[in-house]
Amino acid sequence: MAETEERIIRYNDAFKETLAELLRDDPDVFIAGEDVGRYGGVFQSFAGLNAEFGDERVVDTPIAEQAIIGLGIGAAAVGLRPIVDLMFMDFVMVAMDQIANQAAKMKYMFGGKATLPLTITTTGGAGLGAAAQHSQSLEAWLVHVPGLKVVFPSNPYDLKGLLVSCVRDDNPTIFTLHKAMLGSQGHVPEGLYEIPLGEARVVREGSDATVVAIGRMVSEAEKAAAALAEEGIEIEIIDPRTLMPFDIETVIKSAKKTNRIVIVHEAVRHGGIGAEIAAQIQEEAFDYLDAPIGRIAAPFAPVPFSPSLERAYVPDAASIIQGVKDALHRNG
Amino acid sequence: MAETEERIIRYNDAFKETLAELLRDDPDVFIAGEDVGRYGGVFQSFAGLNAEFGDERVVDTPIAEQAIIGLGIGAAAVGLRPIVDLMFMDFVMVAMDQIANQAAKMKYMFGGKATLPLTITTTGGAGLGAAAQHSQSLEAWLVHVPGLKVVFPSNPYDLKGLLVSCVRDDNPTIFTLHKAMLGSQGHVPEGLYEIPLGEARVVREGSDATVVAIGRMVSEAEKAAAALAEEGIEIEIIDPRTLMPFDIETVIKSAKKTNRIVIVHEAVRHGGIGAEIAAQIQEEAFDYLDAPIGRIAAPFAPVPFSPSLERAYVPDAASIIQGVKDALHRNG
Amino acid sequence: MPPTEQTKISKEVLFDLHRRMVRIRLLEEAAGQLASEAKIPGFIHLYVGEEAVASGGCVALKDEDQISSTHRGHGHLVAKGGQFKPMMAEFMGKATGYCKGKGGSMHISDLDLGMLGANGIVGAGVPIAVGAAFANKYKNNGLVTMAFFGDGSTNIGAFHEGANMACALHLPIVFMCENNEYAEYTARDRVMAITDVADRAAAYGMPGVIVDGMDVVAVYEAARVAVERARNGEGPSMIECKTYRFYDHAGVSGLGRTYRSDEEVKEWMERDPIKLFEAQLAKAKVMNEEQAKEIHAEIQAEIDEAIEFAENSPMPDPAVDMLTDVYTEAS
Amino acid sequence: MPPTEQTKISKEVLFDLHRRMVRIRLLEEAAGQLASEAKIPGFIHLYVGEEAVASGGCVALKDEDQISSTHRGHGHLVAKGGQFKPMMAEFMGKATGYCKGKGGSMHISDLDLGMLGANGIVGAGVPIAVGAAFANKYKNNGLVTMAFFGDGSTNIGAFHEGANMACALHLPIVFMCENNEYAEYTARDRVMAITDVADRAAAYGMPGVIVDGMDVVAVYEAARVAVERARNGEGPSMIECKTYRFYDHAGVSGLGRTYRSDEEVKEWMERDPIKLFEAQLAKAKVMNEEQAKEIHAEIQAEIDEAIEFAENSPMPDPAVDMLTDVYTEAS
Ligand SMILES: Cc1ncc(C[n+]2csc(CCOP(=O)(O)OP(=O)(O)O)c2C)c(N)n1
Ligand SMILES: Cc1ncc(C[n+]2csc(CCOP(=O)(O)OP(=O)(O)O)c2C)c(N)n1
Ligand SMILES: [Mg+2]
Ligand SMILES: [Mg+2]
Repeated sequence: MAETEERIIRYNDAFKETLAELLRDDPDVFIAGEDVGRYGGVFQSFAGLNAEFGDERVVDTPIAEQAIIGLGIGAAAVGLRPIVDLMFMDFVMVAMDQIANQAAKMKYMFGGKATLPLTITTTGGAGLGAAAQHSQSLEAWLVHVPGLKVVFPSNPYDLKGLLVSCVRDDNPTIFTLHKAMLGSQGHVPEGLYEIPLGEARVVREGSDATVVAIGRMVSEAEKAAAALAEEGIEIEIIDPRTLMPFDIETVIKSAKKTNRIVIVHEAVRHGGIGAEIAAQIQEEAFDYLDAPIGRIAAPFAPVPFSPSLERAYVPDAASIIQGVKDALHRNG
Repeated sequence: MAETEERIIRYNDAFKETLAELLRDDPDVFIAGEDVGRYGGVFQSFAGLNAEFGDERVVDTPIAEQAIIGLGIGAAAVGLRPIVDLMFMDFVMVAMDQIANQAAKMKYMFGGKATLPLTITTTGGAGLGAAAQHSQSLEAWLVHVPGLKVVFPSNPYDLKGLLVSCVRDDNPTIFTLHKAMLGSQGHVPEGLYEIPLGEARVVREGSDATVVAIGRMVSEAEKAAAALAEEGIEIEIIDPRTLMPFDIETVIKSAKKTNRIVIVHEAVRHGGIGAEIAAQIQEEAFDYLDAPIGRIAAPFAPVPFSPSLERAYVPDAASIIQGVKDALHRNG
Repeated sequence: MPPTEQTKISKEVLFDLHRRMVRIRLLEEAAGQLASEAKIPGFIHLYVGEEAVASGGCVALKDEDQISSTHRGHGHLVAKGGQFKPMMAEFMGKATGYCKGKGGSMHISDLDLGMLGANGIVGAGVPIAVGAAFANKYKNNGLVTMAFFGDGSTNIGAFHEGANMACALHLPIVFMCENNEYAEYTARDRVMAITDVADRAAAYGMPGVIVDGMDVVAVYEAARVAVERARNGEGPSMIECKTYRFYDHAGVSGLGRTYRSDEEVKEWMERDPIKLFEAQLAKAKVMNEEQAKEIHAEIQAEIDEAIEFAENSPMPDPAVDMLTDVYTEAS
Repeated sequence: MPPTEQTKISKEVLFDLHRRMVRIRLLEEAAGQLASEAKIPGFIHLYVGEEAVASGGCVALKDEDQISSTHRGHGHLVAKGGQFKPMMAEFMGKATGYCKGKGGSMHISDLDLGMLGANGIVGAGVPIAVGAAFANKYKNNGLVTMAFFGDGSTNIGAFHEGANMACALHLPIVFMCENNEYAEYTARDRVMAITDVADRAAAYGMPGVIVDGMDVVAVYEAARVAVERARNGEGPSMIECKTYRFYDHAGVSGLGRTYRSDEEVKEWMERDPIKLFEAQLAKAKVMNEEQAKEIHAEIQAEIDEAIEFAENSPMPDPAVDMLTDVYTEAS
């Protein structure tokens, strides 16, 4: 990317702009979901699209997540390129069968004949006081399902490039916005560009430890890095960007360099995606590890409502710093 | 257990007998699910119960898994001790919201006031040619949900003791039968007894490597152990029995003894429960490991229908032997 | 409220209906105010305008009966006997709240009052209500469950499964639809091809009636019939209450929105269920303006006290409270 | 098939209806036989007895139209033009099957024929059919989608959500219910409090009709009306076909079961849709017994060939085929 001028826009606006450009670009693309049409989405992430593209292409649906995903599957199976929205990631639960038993498996079950260029958009993560059923990060479930691709952008630039790749991909993809990042800003070029699914980004180079950070945790890791740098500790930060396919090579390369790894994500630690990443690292870089792979993530409880609890529940720069220090203070 | 006489019965019959004894024991216990009543269940796992206890206590329901779980939640919340059945574990997907957003979180969301003595029974696993939507093992999803307990018995004796503990537990539990084990046999005492949830069983002692095996994989591990023993390799086999709470102490103790670990389960490896177990082992026993923790599990594909593919898909004694050898041939 | 019917209802019940409505209204106005001052975190879905539904429904119930609720649950809890202090404290995320601050507005509950929980998932309360109704039938305890749900929720699977199961098992339950013509920011007629949710009752084999949801006596009368039916072992019924929310889907803005016209909002506000009922009560000489005012003032005082209580209450302590209440420990 | 109506139907269509039914019947009998010899692994849900529904429905469609199916999907695929060889091979898990052996009976499909897949999850095909119907409307291509589903499936959420969404979005779709009075081993009247599934249509705002599902012409006529409606942009409709499966839920046992009486089975078998239709055709002098026999023989020969083809086909090779078809690779 050799942009000369920085064009700074909000994460949420990058989403909306990308959708508009995709709708303009390809007549087979349409959007459907609850309140995404005339109202523009509960977070206004779809604002203006219905006005520009009409009720036919930016479609309000009933509250019926199974049918919303099914709408996408059926339409994709016969040649369209649907984008269907689940307002909150927590609602994958009401649509799990359509996502994981139908969309994900159709191609395999049909011996390869089905092609499902389906993109599911949703919003994950905590931080808005939205409590146990509107704050979850459920990517660990999704990466356990062969047939799905899972994407979680950490900044507006990646958001655009990854969303374009999702919509153009011929497989079911799940694209998660972080609802506490909607207002965050960053450089985003105009026009469509792709970031390949399955390529991690090295956010920051460092030699003392590697932090693999997912979604909103990338910015927390950056804060941690700045603070640690003042103490002379240089961490490398890797943002996988795509959780399936997962760019394990980039992580392994870093692990072989720094020898100490901390993985940070917002989901509950137990059974979270950090477990899979850790398991793979120790498989591939066993001899290079000087300390156990650390996992910084949510405790084993539903997301609490109270701000005092929620703040402590979600990992942040402080908990990442602690995790890095734990890894460093361990003898190899 | 100081039984003098062996009473050998089938796994499926142990299930049925335990249910009958529980129904006799506690008038608050009832069973509901599809075909569980008059017909006795698609696998005849509930045969005779409706005749003995009536339509009121062994209840046929519509095909409505969300409502089946909801029936259990509501009834449990007001004081009953429901056992509700999801015919196939794959159907957790249609009921995931009721399981993971409602049952699991109710107590926490309500500040502790709710008590949900709810048992969900189901059948998991492959091996019957039942293809992609009737063969899955989805325990990795369930152990990622705070509030649930997850149980997977590997033999008739444990089945009974664990089922009794589930039904008497004051939390939502998910109890999975393996459908390819229904005809397997073992010693089962008459009468109710409990096996505490969260206590692993050391199936076999050994010093060369530890195999943590789940569900039906326990018997495959035993076959592998016999074959390996002929080559002079003695493996220790641990059957966690309960996947949440997970008895990590027993595993760690064994890891510190054998220094080489292989985890085997039927679910897809990527994001499977083996990842969590591996991540915890390397956290707790980092300095004791002489080889990467191995994971033997299903490849990253839906469960295929064809016998030739399904056979290769599901781990077995041969793949466990290979996994153990890989661990052993690695220099520490 | 034609005079003939009115005479059948005792003054006590009329006062009860009125009091529950006013309790909801004043609590909601206060909560809305606090939310707009950011003293209440998270999302808040106000019940203002729909008070007749929860009140009419719950007055028809016994205290031991159960209700299930929705994301818009404050009104249901108040109508079922919820106390202001732990409610207000819960809204603010305080340790003294009904849920110790862990649930908040969207999960407010009091199982001791038979309130099975507000619910963040549309439709999810319905199967749970069915479960409670099953238990009542199982125990043969004569209790009835009332499931409250919105028009929009009748488009989701959980509602359908619950309604059908309740009818198949012939359970003592009343399905109470709050048809406020919108699901969030989308009008009913854009997401369902029927006008009356009550038309769905026949699909399950239960009676369905439509009542003016701004007329608390009409709601109460219909609920009484349905509750009696359920209590007598005659099975489920559905009541559709035509109602309206005066504020936005969430928060307190009401007018000046794009998804519904100000004229429409104002027309419905003309039919404010509390004003309507107070006028009727005055006309029938059951309660005069003065008396009504006193009741409002008395309740307002209780709310002010509750706010003070909540504001002075401590937040939960992460070190102590984070990991409790996930599981019930063996006793 | 009253003569007046019959005259409206061309001989070609009558032959087509007959041929599709016989193709289903003979394939199913063969499949059942092979399954009981363990030459077909896994579960097998036979369509025998219900041939009039798939045939009547699909003859009313164009080749380019789509259908969705169920766990009992062979009949639908055959009726939509499915070929015996890749079907039989798929049943046996062979590499030459429609799904390369990866799907089997429960997931048999051919998207090229507009057959959106048999489905192992009850009700799950309905939302997918709605998606195809949406695409047809979106592309304005004049195509229609027909969703087949059982009585039992109308109790699950996915059915409800799909039906409502189709009506809300006014899609070109026909909901084709196979009411065979049982869901697995449980009778309809124990799991729903209504007798006619068609009564559910009104809950979504679409017309619902009931037809004799053993009368292929009645099914065809009703389907034609509904398909035309859909094609003309008049929206969804529902047809309930009263039918019966002659064999067990799965496998081939039919009589001697506890969940339904032999008398009941035999009564329905008296109304075998193929026998009924052949008698009508003979009476109307459209096709005599001889001709019918020839058609059976010709189809049987094709099936025998398919069995041979399937038996001689290779199994998929795990080393090669296990991990293909999970994702579509970028081209
Ligand atoms: C399964 C699910 N889908 C979507 C939402 C988001 N949502 C919350 S309230 C609501 C509208 C509900 O409409 P209705 O049932 O009519 O209740 P009302 O808000 O009008 O009282 C929606 C879509 C949700 N909470 N759960
Ligand atoms: C979600 C789900 N629940 C349960 C089942 C098990 N099951 C398979 S077929 C069937 C009965 C379906 O009945 P119906 O829809 O009437 O179709 P029929 O078998 O009578 O053709 C059931 C319960 C399933 N496959 N999927
Ligand atoms: Mg509404
Ligand atoms: Mg049926």
